[in-house]
Amino acid sequence: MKYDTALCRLVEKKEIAKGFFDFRVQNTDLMNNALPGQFVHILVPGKTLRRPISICDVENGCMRLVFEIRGEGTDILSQMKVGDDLDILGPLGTGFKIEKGKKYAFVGGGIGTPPLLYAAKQADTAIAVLGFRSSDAIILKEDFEKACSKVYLTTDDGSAGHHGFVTDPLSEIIGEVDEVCACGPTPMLKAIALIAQKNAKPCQISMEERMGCGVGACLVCACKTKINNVEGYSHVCKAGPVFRAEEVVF
Amino acid sequence: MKYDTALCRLVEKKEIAKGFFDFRVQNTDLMNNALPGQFVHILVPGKTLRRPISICDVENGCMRLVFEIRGEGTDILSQMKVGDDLDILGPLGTGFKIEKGKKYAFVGGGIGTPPLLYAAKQADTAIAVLGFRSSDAIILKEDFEKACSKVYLTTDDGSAGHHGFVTDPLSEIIGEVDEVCACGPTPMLKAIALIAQKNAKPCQISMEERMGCGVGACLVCACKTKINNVEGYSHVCKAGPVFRAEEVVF
Amino acid sequence: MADLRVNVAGVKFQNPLIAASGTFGFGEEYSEFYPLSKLGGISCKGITPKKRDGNPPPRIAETPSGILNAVGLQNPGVDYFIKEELPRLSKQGTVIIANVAGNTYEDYCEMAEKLSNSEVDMIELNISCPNVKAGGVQFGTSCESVAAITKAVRPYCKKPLIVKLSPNVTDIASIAKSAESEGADAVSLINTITGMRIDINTRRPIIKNNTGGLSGAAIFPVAVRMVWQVANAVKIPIIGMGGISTWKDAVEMLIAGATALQIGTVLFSDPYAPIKINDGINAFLEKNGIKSVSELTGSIRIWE
Amino acid sequence: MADLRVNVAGVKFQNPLIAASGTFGFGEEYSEFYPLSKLGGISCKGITPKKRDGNPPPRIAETPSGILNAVGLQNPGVDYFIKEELPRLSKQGTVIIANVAGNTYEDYCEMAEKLSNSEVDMIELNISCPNVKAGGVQFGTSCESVAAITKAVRPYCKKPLIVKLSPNVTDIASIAKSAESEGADAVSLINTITGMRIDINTRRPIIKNNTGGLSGAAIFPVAVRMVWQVANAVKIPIIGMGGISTWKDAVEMLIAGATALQIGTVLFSDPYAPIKINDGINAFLEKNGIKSVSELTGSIRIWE
Ligand SMILES: Cc1cc2nc3c(=O)[nH]c(=O)nc-3n(C[C@H](O)[C@H](O)[C@H](O)COP(=O)(O)OP(=O)(O)OC[C@H]3O[C@@H](n4cnc5c(N)ncnc54)[C@H](O)[C@@H]3O)c2cc1C
Ligand SMILES: Cc1cc2nc3c(=O)[nH]c(=O)nc-3n(C[C@H](O)[C@H](O)[C@H](O)COP(=O)(O)OP(=O)(O)OC[C@H]3O[C@@H](n4cnc5c(N)ncnc54)[C@H](O)[C@@H]3O)c2cc1C
Ligand SMILES: Cc1cc2nc3c(=O)[nH]c(=O)nc-3n(C[C@H](O)[C@H](O)[C@H](O)COP(=O)(O)O)c2cc1C
Ligand SMILES: Cc1cc2nc3c(=O)[nH]c(=O)nc-3n(C[C@H](O)[C@H](O)[C@H](O)COP(=O)(O)O)c2cc1C
Ligand code: FES
Ligand code: FES
Repeated sequence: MKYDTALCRLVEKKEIAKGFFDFRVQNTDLMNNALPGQFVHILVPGKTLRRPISICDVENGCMRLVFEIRGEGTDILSQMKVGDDLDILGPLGTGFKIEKGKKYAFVGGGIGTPPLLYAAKQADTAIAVLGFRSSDAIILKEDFEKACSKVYLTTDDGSAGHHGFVTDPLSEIIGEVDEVCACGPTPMLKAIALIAQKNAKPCQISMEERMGCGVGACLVCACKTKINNVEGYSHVCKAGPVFRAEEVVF
Repeated sequence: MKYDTALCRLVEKKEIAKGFFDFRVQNTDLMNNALPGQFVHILVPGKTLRRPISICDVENGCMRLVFEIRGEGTDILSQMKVGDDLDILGPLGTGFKIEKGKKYAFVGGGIGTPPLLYAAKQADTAIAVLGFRSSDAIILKEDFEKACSKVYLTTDDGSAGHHGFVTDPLSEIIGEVDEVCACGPTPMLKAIALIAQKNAKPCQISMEERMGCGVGACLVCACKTKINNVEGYSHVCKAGPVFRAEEVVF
Repeated sequence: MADLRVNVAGVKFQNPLIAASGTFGFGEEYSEFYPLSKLGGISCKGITPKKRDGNPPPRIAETPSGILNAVGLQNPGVDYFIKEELPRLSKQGTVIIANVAGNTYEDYCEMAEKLSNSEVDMIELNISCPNVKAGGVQFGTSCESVAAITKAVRPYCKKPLIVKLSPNVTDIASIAKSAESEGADAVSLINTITGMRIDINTRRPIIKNNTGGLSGAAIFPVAVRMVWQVANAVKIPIIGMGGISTWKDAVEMLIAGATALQIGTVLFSDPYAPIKINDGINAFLEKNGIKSVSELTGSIRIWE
Repeated sequence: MADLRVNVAGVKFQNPLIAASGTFGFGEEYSEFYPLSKLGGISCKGITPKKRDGNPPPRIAETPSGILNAVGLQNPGVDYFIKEELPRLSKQGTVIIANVAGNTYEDYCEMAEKLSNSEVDMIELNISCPNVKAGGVQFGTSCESVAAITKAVRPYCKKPLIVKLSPNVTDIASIAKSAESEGADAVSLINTITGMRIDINTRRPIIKNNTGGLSGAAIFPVAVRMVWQVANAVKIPIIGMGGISTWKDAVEMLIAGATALQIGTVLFSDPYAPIKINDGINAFLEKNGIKSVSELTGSIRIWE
């Protein structure tokens, strides 16, 4: 099976920054297929819709999910206890294509950084550019430092790393890399796509949209795209979440 | 205040027969006012309506609530853990009037027995007649034995005590008592009311009806009554749950 | 502290939270929890010209995020209300709305006349009660009948007149317009949506009336949509209700177009809901530097 | 094992559980979970004469026990459906229902004609889609328009014809009668109830279409009531839907008057819901010594 539902035991839980949680869940069957940039769809008790969360990493027999409390669903999720079972549907979607021998820049903004970690670990050469609101919202820095040859850090308020946006370091290093992979807020993705385009580098970006089924059947997770010169809506849950930057109509 | 909402800590929980739970919750403010035959209205997580449960006893600084799993709400309630807080509204309603110097028969059927315990403990002289489906559904027998001078036990299937209904022992002892207090399924209450009437003994019965507010405002918990010769609907949550038997129109 | 006062058809409410008709009785039971002056107002249990016993039980059933009810307008009658309940109620320091329901035009007119000479602050025409056989919702489901009943009552009604609309209709905006055109001072919406639950073991409807009215959080998105549609259609103020459970819901309903709000079903799970919702609205206003709650009304920015 | 087979307008379903239109696409994605032959049938995503892109996102929002959606009939068009999807679908061993929506009478007639010459087993007229500007629900909200569209399509439709009804109406029973009188072989109900949610911070509707259709458990009691009302009004079979989430809900809907069922929103939380619901119905029938699921249909015992 490509994907399925399964109960996954929550075996480790950490609050890695205020409001940011790092879950490790166990289920070998689901994980064995997981590719970087794919996501899982988590049933939240009391909610009609599942919540999409990216696969941050697969490591030591555990799948790692890192999320921020954004509303009721993620709030309930954050209250789950070690030993509880999460009803997970996955792995879903089309992730990052990481090719052998290439040098990648992984550019992440805030809660957009988690899906890049598993991808960075699979790249032969990886540089990370991570941007956060401020020093107290920094997540996964050490993990990226292990997976990448270099990590650039920026904060919007200058409280850590470079004062400014991820686009600043990216512009400097773009010449060195073969391809860019990015995830974060839409305006950031748009800016990154532009830099990549100007420098004639391929760029993959991970998009977000509200979801229903998560598997491509209900057509609610539409994202405007232009593929082979045809404008239309593609589905973030199946054709995405990762698209080639030039395919996305911002 | 007559009643209020409060968080009550669940301090002890036992399954006293299959599907029957015995909860002890702590909240001195609510309990201090509680009278026998009154009930509390419990918020069940995820449910719109509270669930009415009789006050079974007030003892050692705890309120005792004994209930059976009957549907989704009581099922969720039965999964609460010691240390959890229950959102309780109470004490509510009009309970049993227990007068000094009188001899009472407390007649309970199945899950109708709990509200009689606290009342029996307040009576100067008490005899209990308790009826259950079968031996494995017997609850509170020891408690009534402590509170009453005599306990008659019946089961529908004869697997314990007298084989038959509570009306059999009641008919035998009705001559000895001054008054009857009863709680249980409606057909049973009807039969008991008839016996009491024939023997010219006053009889108080505790009625059940689906509830909304629990305090007398919404008028959903209607029970047909004839009071001062006027037929109409009285409210189980405020005028009841305990009515004088002759007031209830079965 | 932001300014929570609102004005509906010239009547001043100290805050937008009104207890919904039928869920709050005549206020006595809830005054055990807090002084009724904490509320913007109370829409009293629906009254009829004469005492009514209401429907046989069961009158309530639970549904996902909601309830069905079919009380059937049990009430002591308009004269009893004016004589026995109103004197106490009108001293509570909150706006008192009489909610009236009848079988005939004359019923409505008679009550409007009597109440116009009483201490009530406003009169709410309940032409949308789905749980009684004659009258009730029948008056509320076509533009013609709504116009006719509003027109009939208007001359007898010296108090600000609210027409309470049924959601069980194809086009609630046109119905609201009909009420407005015949002189309603405000509309309130929504009443309950007709629903049914069946006990699968007995195959009997759970509610003895067979059907009941759905209220509670389940209907909130329908209520928001209808308030928005009506706000686009009429100039008179709207009292919005239907499933409001949190302060966020309250803010959402105001943004959709409501000037004041009623809350009902949420009281059953939390009697303190009106207090908490008012506190929440106030905090939201303060956080966003909004001076008065009335600035929220109709401030929706629709997508073109 | 009880007999779960049902017959709707001469079409045999191996069990009463049909995937609801728009929630199951053309079945491909869910065939990853189980063979589609486990289903009684599939009502395919609504199709139009030409390819449609649908509405801009966001297209979905959550509500208490429900969701709002406004996909806006994104689909590849009827020809693509017949050529590219149907050959695979018709080999799955389950009943295939084509769900069609148009802007004009001609649209509906053209599709009915094309599909009549295809492998589909039934055609479901979607005259109740609330999320498109022209056509859609407009055809479904008055007796006259429902009669007219049914009458127009009937001569072109050689397959059993299902008319899918909108709940956004005052009197759904009369509308069902209109469809029946012009030759509908079955009715299906309910489509979604129009609703709205607003982001209180941006004051924008969450759904880009401003309003969306409410589905899921929240609407279940309304759906049961409407199925019951329609069952009292027509003789043709009813496909009941709207918020069915558990086998108990399914049994309840059958008792209310449905011959077969569609389930949609519940699939989003549990893709295996149809299997579990069928198992639950079977266990219920066995426990109660009922031989066939069709004995449940309309077996409600109303209170007089
Ligand atoms: C493919 C994908 C991968 C994601 N990966 C991560 C991740 O690894 N870590 C993380 O913290 N967040 C991630 N998100 C965002 C996350 O799904 C939302 O923050 C979450 O759904 C919010 O739910 P809520 O109930 O807390 O918020 P609410 O606002 O209460 O949610 C209401 C509804 O809107 C949906 N919704 C709200 N915000 C978003 C959003 N940004 N994207 C999609 N749906 C949304 C919810 O799923 C729900 O259906 C991802 C989103 C997508 C689409
Ligand atoms: C005054 C009073 C005192 C009670 N005391 C006790 C007690 O001490 N122990 C005990 O086990 N049970 C008691 N009951 C019955 C108990 O309230 C119901 O068993 C319980 O509400 C069922 O809820 P549920 O969600 O499990 O069932 P569901 O059937 O899923 O409930 C659906 C709805 O119906 C209501 N309902 C269902 N059955 C009853 C019923 N018999 N009476 C009232 N409402 C009902 C529920 O409260 C809920 O609103 C009492 C009832 C009343 C009215
Ligand atoms: C138990 C109950 C009784 C009601 N009685 C009346 C009534 O007498 N008159 C009336 O206009 N509305 C009545 N309603 C409808 C409410 O006033 C309100 O319109 C509806 O419940 C929706 O709001 P809510 O979801 O906040 O409860 C009643 C509702 C309930 C739940
Ligand atoms: C995402 C989504 C898309 C839908 N698309 C269609 C459609 O194309 N045609 C149609 O007739 N109904 C459509 N519907 C309505 C469903 O078929 C069904 O009538 C409704 O959702 C109620 O059932 P439920 O509560 O089980 O989902 C759609 C519903 C959803 C949730
Ligand atoms: S969420 Fe259903 S198609 Fe993407
Ligand atoms: S439950 Fe509201 S009056 Fe009794």
